[in-house]
Amino acid sequence: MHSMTPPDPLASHTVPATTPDTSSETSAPIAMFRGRPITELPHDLYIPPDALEVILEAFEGPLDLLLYLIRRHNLDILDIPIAEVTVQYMAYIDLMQGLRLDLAAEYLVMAAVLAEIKSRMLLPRPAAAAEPEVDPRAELMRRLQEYERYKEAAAGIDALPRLEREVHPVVVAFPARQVRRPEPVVGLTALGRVYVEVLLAAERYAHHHITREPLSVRERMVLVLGRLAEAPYTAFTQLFTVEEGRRGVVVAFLAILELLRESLIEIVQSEPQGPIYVKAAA
Amino acid sequence: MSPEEIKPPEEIKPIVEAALMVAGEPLSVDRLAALFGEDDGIRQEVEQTLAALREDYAGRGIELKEVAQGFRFQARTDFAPWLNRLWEEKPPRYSRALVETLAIIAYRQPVTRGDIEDLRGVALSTGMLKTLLEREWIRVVGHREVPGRPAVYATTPKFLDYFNLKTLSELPPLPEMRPIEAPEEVAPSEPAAAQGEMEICEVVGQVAEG
Amino acid sequence: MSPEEIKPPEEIKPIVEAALMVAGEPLSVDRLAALFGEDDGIRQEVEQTLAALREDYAGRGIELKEVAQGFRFQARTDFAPWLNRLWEEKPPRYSRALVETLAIIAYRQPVTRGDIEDLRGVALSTGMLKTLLEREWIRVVGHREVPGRPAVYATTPKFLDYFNLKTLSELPPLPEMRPIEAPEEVAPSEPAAAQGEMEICEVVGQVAEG
Repeated sequence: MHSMTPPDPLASHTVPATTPDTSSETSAPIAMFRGRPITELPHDLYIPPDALEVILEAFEGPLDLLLYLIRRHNLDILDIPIAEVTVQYMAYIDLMQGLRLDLAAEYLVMAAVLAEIKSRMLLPRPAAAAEPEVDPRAELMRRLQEYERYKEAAAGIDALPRLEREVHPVVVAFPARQVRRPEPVVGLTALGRVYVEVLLAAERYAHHHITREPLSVRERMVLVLGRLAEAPYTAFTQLFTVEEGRRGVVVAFLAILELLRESLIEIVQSEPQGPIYVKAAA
Repeated sequence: MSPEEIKPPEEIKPIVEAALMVAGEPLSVDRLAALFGEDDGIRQEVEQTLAALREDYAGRGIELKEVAQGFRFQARTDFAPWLNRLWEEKPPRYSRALVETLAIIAYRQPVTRGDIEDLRGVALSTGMLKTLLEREWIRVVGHREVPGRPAVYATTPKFLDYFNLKTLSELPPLPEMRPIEAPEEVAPSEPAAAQGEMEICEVVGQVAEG
Repeated sequence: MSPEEIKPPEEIKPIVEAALMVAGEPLSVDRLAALFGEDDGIRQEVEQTLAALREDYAGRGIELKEVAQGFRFQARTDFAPWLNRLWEEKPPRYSRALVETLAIIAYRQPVTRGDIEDLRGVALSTGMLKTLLEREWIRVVGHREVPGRPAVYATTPKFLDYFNLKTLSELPPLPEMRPIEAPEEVAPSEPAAAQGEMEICEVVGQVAEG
């Protein structure tokens, strides 16, 4: 696609195709359809309508179609016979519409552009104006040329060796591989800060007071629950440790009361004045 | 150049080598031979090539190994300490919601899911407690005797270990919020302690009766 | 054995070799050097090692290639006809519209969607840029300060890696634009025009009948 052979809209997909031979428009197949070669679009060969559809859909837009027409007839992109190209272009548009192809609006816009250029070129030039007038085709020719550059560049990129096609990277096994996924980290100071923020937010929005028991009580609550998990039916007195002194006993007792209040434990006394037992809420 | 064209042994070696390197899985002799067409003699050539490659790579960073499904190149296991560094990740961060949940459990334990939700004002997403349970930072220590019998969560010794604490009381003290109630002033003054004790005795009495 | 222990050049070579082969993606000199610790001299050693490895593999089935994101070993591209037999799936093909869009972004970056549409003369189908973004071949590098603030696209190193390139300058040169000359007299060759018109009318007739 780098050479001067006419770019073929069918070259890179859908239909295996060879480049249309513009010098002898008779024999070179431009496409294979169900194993049968399809030669030039016009002429007398019968083209199955669905194959034609494939061909027409292959155009990437009005510029692509125009380029195809220009190259197929060996015309100079810098000196386009507008009248001729316009007629051909309109014929293709009619064809696409006849096949009810999803015709992009840009195709119709281009038709209007071509018609306008054609009419401007037919106007007689004012003899008085000596300075050369701007060629009405200039903008279109610039766009066509620009588009053709990138169309060729795309073909160049498509031809580069690439992964999955020509380039196969080496991947050898590594049996000793260990996936070490570090656990997320949490900072200790963040914990306290975040808790206070939660409390402040809760006060602000929920309008209920958050009482803060001393942490030792809460810790003891967990301890008691742990004891009850091991021995589900524990004597009340066994939950106290005399060695902890008075403060320890108070903390333990507050913890038990709090557990009771939160329905986490039950206190059982089977007979009046009998021993009191504590068990985890069943 | 069509694949069918070449056959001589001095030609298949680099292709066999490349195939083993890019396949991403072990290749059997049959599969390697199939790369070169249907020729009967090719299996033997492939086998000779494999032997030659094994020698070529002696002392290099990778070696040719035969495993159940065929042959593969693999990195030498004694390089593992260096090679594993290729995939070392930065430790991820927990979401704000998760840290809040952990903080609430740490400072207010034992708590239910409902307690946490009340405090944060939003529902806990399902994975949150699961993540903390899997990390073994929290555990279920009981169930509250209310409808639904919700699980009650507390922190674990592993949580303390992670934060290098001996007991929960070593958690950073909370900065004073504005005083909520008057009785905050339970200073270690003896009379107050005595008072507390009194109250408790009363309560014990009530409990015993109840 | 801790990774910090060994340093001498005759030791890092097999490790660098193995690392390049197991990584599954190109490795930069920095990433390779990081395998051996923070030593300043190690970068240079790695570079020497890469040069040595390139020579070691001359004439073998694989070669050391430098692409945008670093170095990778890859099979020699002329073996592709054989190697492709390893996989049943055919390599993916990309539509002409997609490759044209990619080419415009590659050669004219940074560009907006509007720039691409102007150049191709047709609107981009909705999925096109998304496909390229998902493949990580292009990315948004900014927004143009015009009404609507359209996104501006450029290619990525991953795009270069995919197409076996180290830098954008290795892309095939963009075809030159011939200067548009002063307007010549329009000389429409009447017969040709008539012929073209005729031909197409015939086809239209056939299609209508068919």
